[in-house]
Amino acid sequence: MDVLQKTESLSTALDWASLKLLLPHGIIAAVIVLLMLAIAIKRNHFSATLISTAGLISASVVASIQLVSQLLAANDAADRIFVTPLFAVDSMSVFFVSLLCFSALAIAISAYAYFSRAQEAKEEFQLLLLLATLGAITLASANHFASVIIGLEMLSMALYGMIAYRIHMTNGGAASLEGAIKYLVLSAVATATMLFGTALIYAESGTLVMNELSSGTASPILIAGFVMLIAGVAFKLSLVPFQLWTPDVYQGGPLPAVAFLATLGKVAVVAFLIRLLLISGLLTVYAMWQLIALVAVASIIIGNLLALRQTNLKRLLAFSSVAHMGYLLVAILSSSLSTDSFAAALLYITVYSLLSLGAFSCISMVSSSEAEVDELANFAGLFWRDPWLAAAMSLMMFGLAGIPLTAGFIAKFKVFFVGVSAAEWGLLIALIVGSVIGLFYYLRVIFTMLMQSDSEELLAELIPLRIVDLDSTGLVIVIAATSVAVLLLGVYPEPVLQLMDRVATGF
Amino acid sequence: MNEIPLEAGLLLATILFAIGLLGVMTRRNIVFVLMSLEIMLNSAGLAFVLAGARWGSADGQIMFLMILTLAASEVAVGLGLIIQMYKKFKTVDIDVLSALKG
Amino acid sequence: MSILWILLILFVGGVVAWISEAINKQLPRWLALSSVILAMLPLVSLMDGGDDISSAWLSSLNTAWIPSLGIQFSLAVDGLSLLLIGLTGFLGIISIASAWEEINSRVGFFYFNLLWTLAGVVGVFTAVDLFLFFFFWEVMLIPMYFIIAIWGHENRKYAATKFFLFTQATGMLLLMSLLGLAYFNWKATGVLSFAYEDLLAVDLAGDVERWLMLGFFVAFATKLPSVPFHSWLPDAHSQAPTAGSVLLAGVLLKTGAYGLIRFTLPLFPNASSEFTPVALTLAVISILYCAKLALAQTDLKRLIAYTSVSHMGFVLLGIYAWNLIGLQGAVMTMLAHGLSAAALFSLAGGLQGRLHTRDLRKMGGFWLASPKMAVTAMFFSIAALGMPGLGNFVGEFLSLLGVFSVSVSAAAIAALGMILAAVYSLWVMQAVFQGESTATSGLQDLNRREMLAYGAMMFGLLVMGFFPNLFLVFSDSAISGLLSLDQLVAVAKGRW
Amino acid sequence: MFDSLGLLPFLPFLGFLILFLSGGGLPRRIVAVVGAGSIGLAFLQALLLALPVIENDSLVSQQVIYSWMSVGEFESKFGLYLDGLSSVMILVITGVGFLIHLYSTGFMRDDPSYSRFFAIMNLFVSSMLVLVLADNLLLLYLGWEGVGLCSYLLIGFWYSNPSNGYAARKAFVTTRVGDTSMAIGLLLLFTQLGSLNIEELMNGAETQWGLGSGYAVAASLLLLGGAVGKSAQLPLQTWLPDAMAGPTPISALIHAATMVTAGVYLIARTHTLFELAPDVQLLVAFIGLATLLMAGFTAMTQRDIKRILAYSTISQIGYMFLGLGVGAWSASVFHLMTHAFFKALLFLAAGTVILSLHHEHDIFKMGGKRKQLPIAFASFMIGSLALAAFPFTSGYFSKDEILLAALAIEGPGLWLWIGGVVGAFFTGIYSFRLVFVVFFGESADHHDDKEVTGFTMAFPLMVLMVFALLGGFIHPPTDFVFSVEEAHSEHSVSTLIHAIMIAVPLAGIGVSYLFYGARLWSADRLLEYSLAKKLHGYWFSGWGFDALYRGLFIKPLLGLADLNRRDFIDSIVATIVAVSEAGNGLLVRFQSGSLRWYVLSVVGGVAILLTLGGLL
Repeated sequence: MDVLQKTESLSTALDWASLKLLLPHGIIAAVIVLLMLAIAIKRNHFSATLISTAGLISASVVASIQLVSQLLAANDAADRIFVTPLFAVDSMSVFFVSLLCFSALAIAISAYAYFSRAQEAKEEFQLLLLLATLGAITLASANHFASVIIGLEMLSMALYGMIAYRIHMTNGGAASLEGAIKYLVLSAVATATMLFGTALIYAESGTLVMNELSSGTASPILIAGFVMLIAGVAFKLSLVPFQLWTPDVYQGGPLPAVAFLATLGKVAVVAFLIRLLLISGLLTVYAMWQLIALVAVASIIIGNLLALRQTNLKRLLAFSSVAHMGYLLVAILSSSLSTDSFAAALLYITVYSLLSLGAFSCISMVSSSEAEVDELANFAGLFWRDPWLAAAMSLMMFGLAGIPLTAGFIAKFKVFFVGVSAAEWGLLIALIVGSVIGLFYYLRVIFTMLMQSDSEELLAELIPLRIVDLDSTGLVIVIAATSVAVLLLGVYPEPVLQLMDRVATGF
Repeated sequence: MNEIPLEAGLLLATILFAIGLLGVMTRRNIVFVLMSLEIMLNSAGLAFVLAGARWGSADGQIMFLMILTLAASEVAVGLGLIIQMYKKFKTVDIDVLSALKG
Repeated sequence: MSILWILLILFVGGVVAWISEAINKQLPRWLALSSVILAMLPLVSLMDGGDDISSAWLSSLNTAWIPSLGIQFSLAVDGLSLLLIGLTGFLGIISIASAWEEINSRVGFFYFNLLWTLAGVVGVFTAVDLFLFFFFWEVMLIPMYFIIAIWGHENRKYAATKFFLFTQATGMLLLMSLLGLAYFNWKATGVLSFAYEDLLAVDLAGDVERWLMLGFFVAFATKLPSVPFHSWLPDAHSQAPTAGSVLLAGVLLKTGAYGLIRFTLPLFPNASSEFTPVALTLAVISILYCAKLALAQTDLKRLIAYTSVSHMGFVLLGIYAWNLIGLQGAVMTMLAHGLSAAALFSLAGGLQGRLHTRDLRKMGGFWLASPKMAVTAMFFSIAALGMPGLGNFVGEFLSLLGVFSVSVSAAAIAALGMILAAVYSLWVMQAVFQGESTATSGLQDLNRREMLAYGAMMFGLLVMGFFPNLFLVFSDSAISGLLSLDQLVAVAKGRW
Repeated sequence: MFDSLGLLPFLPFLGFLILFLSGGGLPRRIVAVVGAGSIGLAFLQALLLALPVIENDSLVSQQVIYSWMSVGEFESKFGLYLDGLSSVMILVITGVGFLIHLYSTGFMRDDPSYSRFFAIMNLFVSSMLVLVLADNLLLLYLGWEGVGLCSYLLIGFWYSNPSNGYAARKAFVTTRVGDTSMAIGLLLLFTQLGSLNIEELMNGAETQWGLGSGYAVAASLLLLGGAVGKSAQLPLQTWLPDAMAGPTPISALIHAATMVTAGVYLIARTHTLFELAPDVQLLVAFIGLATLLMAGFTAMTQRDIKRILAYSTISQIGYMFLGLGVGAWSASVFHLMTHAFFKALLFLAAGTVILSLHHEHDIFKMGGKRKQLPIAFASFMIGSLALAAFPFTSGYFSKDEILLAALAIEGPGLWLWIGGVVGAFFTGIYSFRLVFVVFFGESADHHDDKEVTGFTMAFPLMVLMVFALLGGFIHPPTDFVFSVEEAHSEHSVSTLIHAIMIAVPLAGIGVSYLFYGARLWSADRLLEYSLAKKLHGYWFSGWGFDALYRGLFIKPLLGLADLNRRDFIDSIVATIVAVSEAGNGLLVRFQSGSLRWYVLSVVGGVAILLTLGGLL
């Protein structure tokens, strides 16, 4: 109970009212148990999915309601409730929880279509997904390093399983295994590094509670601790120089797992990072700022360059995620207008996960657990065979490239905006250079889909299109919903911008 | 009290961490890699215990317990994967896992 | 309101044209044609004074769009925009005409892209919120990218990507600059706004102004294009389908010039004024260097593309003359070049459609087989080389006249471009139409539809050449208004 | 209605429009009626307009049709202006023009592009009228370029032969060089004087610029550039001989009678400006002198009947320039007029010869044709006499005036005069060389070619013969325009001078007779001397200007074009792409797939960050 004693100044009472704030976590935890039982009783892919989606829907709805009430309650002053020292419930955590739940919901739905043709044990995927989601939302609302570790590891552990999920497939099983082992080993190294860093921080500052952290007196050990902690985070966000694992894991893992990794895996860590940086005031230490800026610039340039000639779509998206995390860091780094840059970062990560979800869903549309279609060449002429799918995919690519009419533009615009406001010209130049290189490969994807399919060699590589049947209805809905959201945000972003502003000021 | 200085303890932890790292980097047998990971995690645990001792708080020990659990589950999943790997590749040499690249 | 109608008709028309393909393959082109014509009708109401009496604009529209970023959906038309929208509409019709037979696959989608490009361009010409301007600026690229990438020629991937990358890369600089501008306005006034008229009032420190101006300039100079940002254009033009080339050369290039006139000069008067020698030098280099390059080309469309760059140099020249004559010359050159270049590209496209090559070395002696085409080509070549009596001359002469009082050497050297223009224009005529007729003598002459289109363009150039006042009167008030802005007057006083 | 100046250029333009829009669909007879008729009507109207001016040369009529372009303080009106000078010009243009059109109806009768021919001819006349009637320089420039365009189109009229196309382009581009200079002159004039109206300009120049002012020098030099180009004077003379590729009536109308004299007109029109810059004016004289001598030498060596005439045209315009240079404005215009008569006559006659001899151009393949081609022979005799300034023919009076005016100039006047007289000697030689070779001696071939003739072709020749003979008695009503006391009326000129000036051309004719008529002397024997041969070759090639320009401009330009065909700026872009791809290639190598390497990189990354964290 030492922990509690040290943080007595905070509202520590574990009463029902504050526990209610963790309702989304509770719902998902309960559903996990329920699902486990259900699977034990009778295996049924549909009902397993139904249970997990139902859980995720209710968690999302609850989180959204919480978000709305939080925003309505929080006018200007930060309104933060600590549920035990482990969790902080504030506008940001609620926002992230709802974002994570919605994303998980989308992935759960698309996973159903993906696994619908698999022969054996496909129900556990939903279980792992729920576990990982629980880890993610725990991480997003963590206020104590203990909960950070719990959240992070719950997320990672479940992801190992999800990535390795295709292990029994004759076609791609080895890749799945390779990806999982690589991720496991590297992730463990990163976790160890992070833990060691945390220990150093603890040794210097004497606290494990984030909102008590301060980097005011920067001793070498403290800085070393923070550097190691940030390195661990950078690994999870696959920032340069820790990006090497990303493409391999993306390529090896089954699509829903990769989509999860690319969205929730990033969003939750970003939530932690933002909380860490904003609370600890780490960015005011110029050395740290420079370090992170360096990482950001390197990620933008190197990530984009790596994707330049990539012909595997999943690897391409992996490299592009490296760059996008770099863009995100630009927003975080431009914190001279802190709420604004915070809002920009929130918007960016939201839009990024939206676009990633859309892109992976589009690939899922032509893939299944039996056969993944992820080579760019397979998409040749898609425009003429399945215009809607190709249009959705193009939309996502344009969005990732930051072209107007899509949400990607608004997000990038906002990043530019805070960058200009903070006069971070160097970062902006990197952002421009990176965007231009990025555009090149996104356009390549679009162009490939535009290719006229009348040449013989192309026809040979063509993939059979998935017929929109009962199994894939959910996936179609996900694609449609993300597309509409991307367009809507691109044309009329005002409500979302305001939401982000409110979340940011409420923090 | 005749305390061991914190710095010395941290140095030990760091050395352990480095040994673990070296193991992960150099061992080709994946079982040894997992063992090296254990060493790394434990070195972090040691550091936590030391730090907790500095502040006279139990937090460090709690964290150590958590790390133990974490390491255990990590190894559990890891071993599961190793079995699958052996089934597929008939080897536990980590270098066979380099099909995905570029 | 009428501006909104133009945009809406084009946007909706595009969608309708696309959908209509399912009903009938012929339908999209008719629908596209009628929407462009319909979209131009509101212009007529603007010609006599407009519907907005309260301001300097002929017509304007202003509603909140993204208030949290201070962004408004605000459109306005003055004489300059009016002329350029008119040009857009006219060339829109021409491009539909030139696509009539050339585009046979995915017809609906083609006309969708075409109309959306037009809509984007109209948006660019009318937006008076800088964010909105940037929005349209980018939006017009996407359909154009599709036009080149889908219906282009053999090397279309390279060309389309290059086109998109160039404009995007420099577009980012523009974005950065306009954000900087908004930021400094925000810092000074506490109001976040992207409105043109608010930003006009921003007082910038010298260095800041210089850098921001550069961002604007580079973006617009790329679109114009001017050396050294021109190299996307020959590829884009030569690979685009005819309608694409027509729109690119006729309309899209003009957005760059429009941007310079509407934004770069008034927003950054001091920096632009300092920049004048550089801009004039670039203009002169564009004129001569690209004329020289044109001489070396064997690809007909590439050649015309280089001549386009050369002619747009006169626009840049006129703009940086900083006086009414020069700017009016620039406007006139924009209009006239719009028609003449569009016609030349159209002809090149027509030749390619008939011969399946753009290689000059495989052409020759087509006069005998297709005299109408030859005479048409002769007309537009002559227009391009600056024959008095045709629009291009008026523009180029006024540009030179305007710039002469600023820089005698720039005007004098640029005038040498007129000699080179004669050299390449006539050389092309010789290579294609004169000389002994080659094996491909069965060249089909222009048909009635083509004659109508070319006839309209010839008529337009003649009217511009002989009655330039009909056009100049529209832009006169806009440009005089621009030049009488306080800050520009101050700068002008400083110059002389 | 017929007193409207605007109608004058409009009539031929209407003809052009009808012919152009009909697209060659009209029957030949109607084409001929429209083509020649419109010019005929224009001539009648020109007479109507010019007669009052001839009676009273101070009469000036003006008409502004509309404001062409106005931007701020710049305004150029579509305004026409008729005074003594332009009266002469319009009469020559429409008169000679009508005759040539009439001739062409016969000459071109077998050509498939009959309608196109007349369309462009009409357009030419229209442009030329605009040129001479324009009240401002910009409008003049419109006409100026218009005639250049028509000249281009007509030189390359037979487009299927690439060399014709080449000649046409050469003509256009070369004159364009001059035109550009002139355009810059316009810019200068407007910028300095605030107007392009010729009257205002001249007044402004007189009041604002002093004698010898730098602006006046620059402006007049720039205008001179235009004039030199259009009138084929040194150094831009090379295009005219090649321009003979066009149909012969074109050569007569455009490249002899009217367009090429536009430069003379321009200088005469802006003579105030040149008077303010005496150095430039003197330069005009020397250009004229050099050109007339150069062309005279060359004309003596040519074999092509049209090229001989072309060089003689260059030479005669040289005289006009000489006259302009010495301030004999009226004399120059007078010579312009007489030259129009006799040179048009010569060309048309040459056309008859060529047509009759099945497109034979080489004079040495003709011979003894005076019986076969009587009308051509008569025309050539009279034309050549006038050309050689045989006493009391038209050429005699005009050339006389110019030379006397030159003599009256202090300083270099004597030299100019001597040069002019030498030139006249050569004129005598080359003009009669042509006559003797073609019409006398033995027939080189034994064909019995009939003269192609007919009313339409013979009538213009007759009329022109009359004018070539008697045109010298017409006094152009230009005294008021130039407001000068005519210099030649002074009595100080001695009879010796007169005698020389009469004798020299006769001597030239005599020499020519000895060589080619009586064949007492032989040019071939002269050519056995190496020096003479070299000179001959040199002269024959027009003093090597073509080769010079080829080496000086065309080759470097082509070389330059070749040098950077692919645009090195584009290769910068390509370099950026290549660098990015190389970067990609390098970076991708790190993605080796080896887990141990990945761990190493994580460790390395942490180490780098720690080090950097420590350093920063």
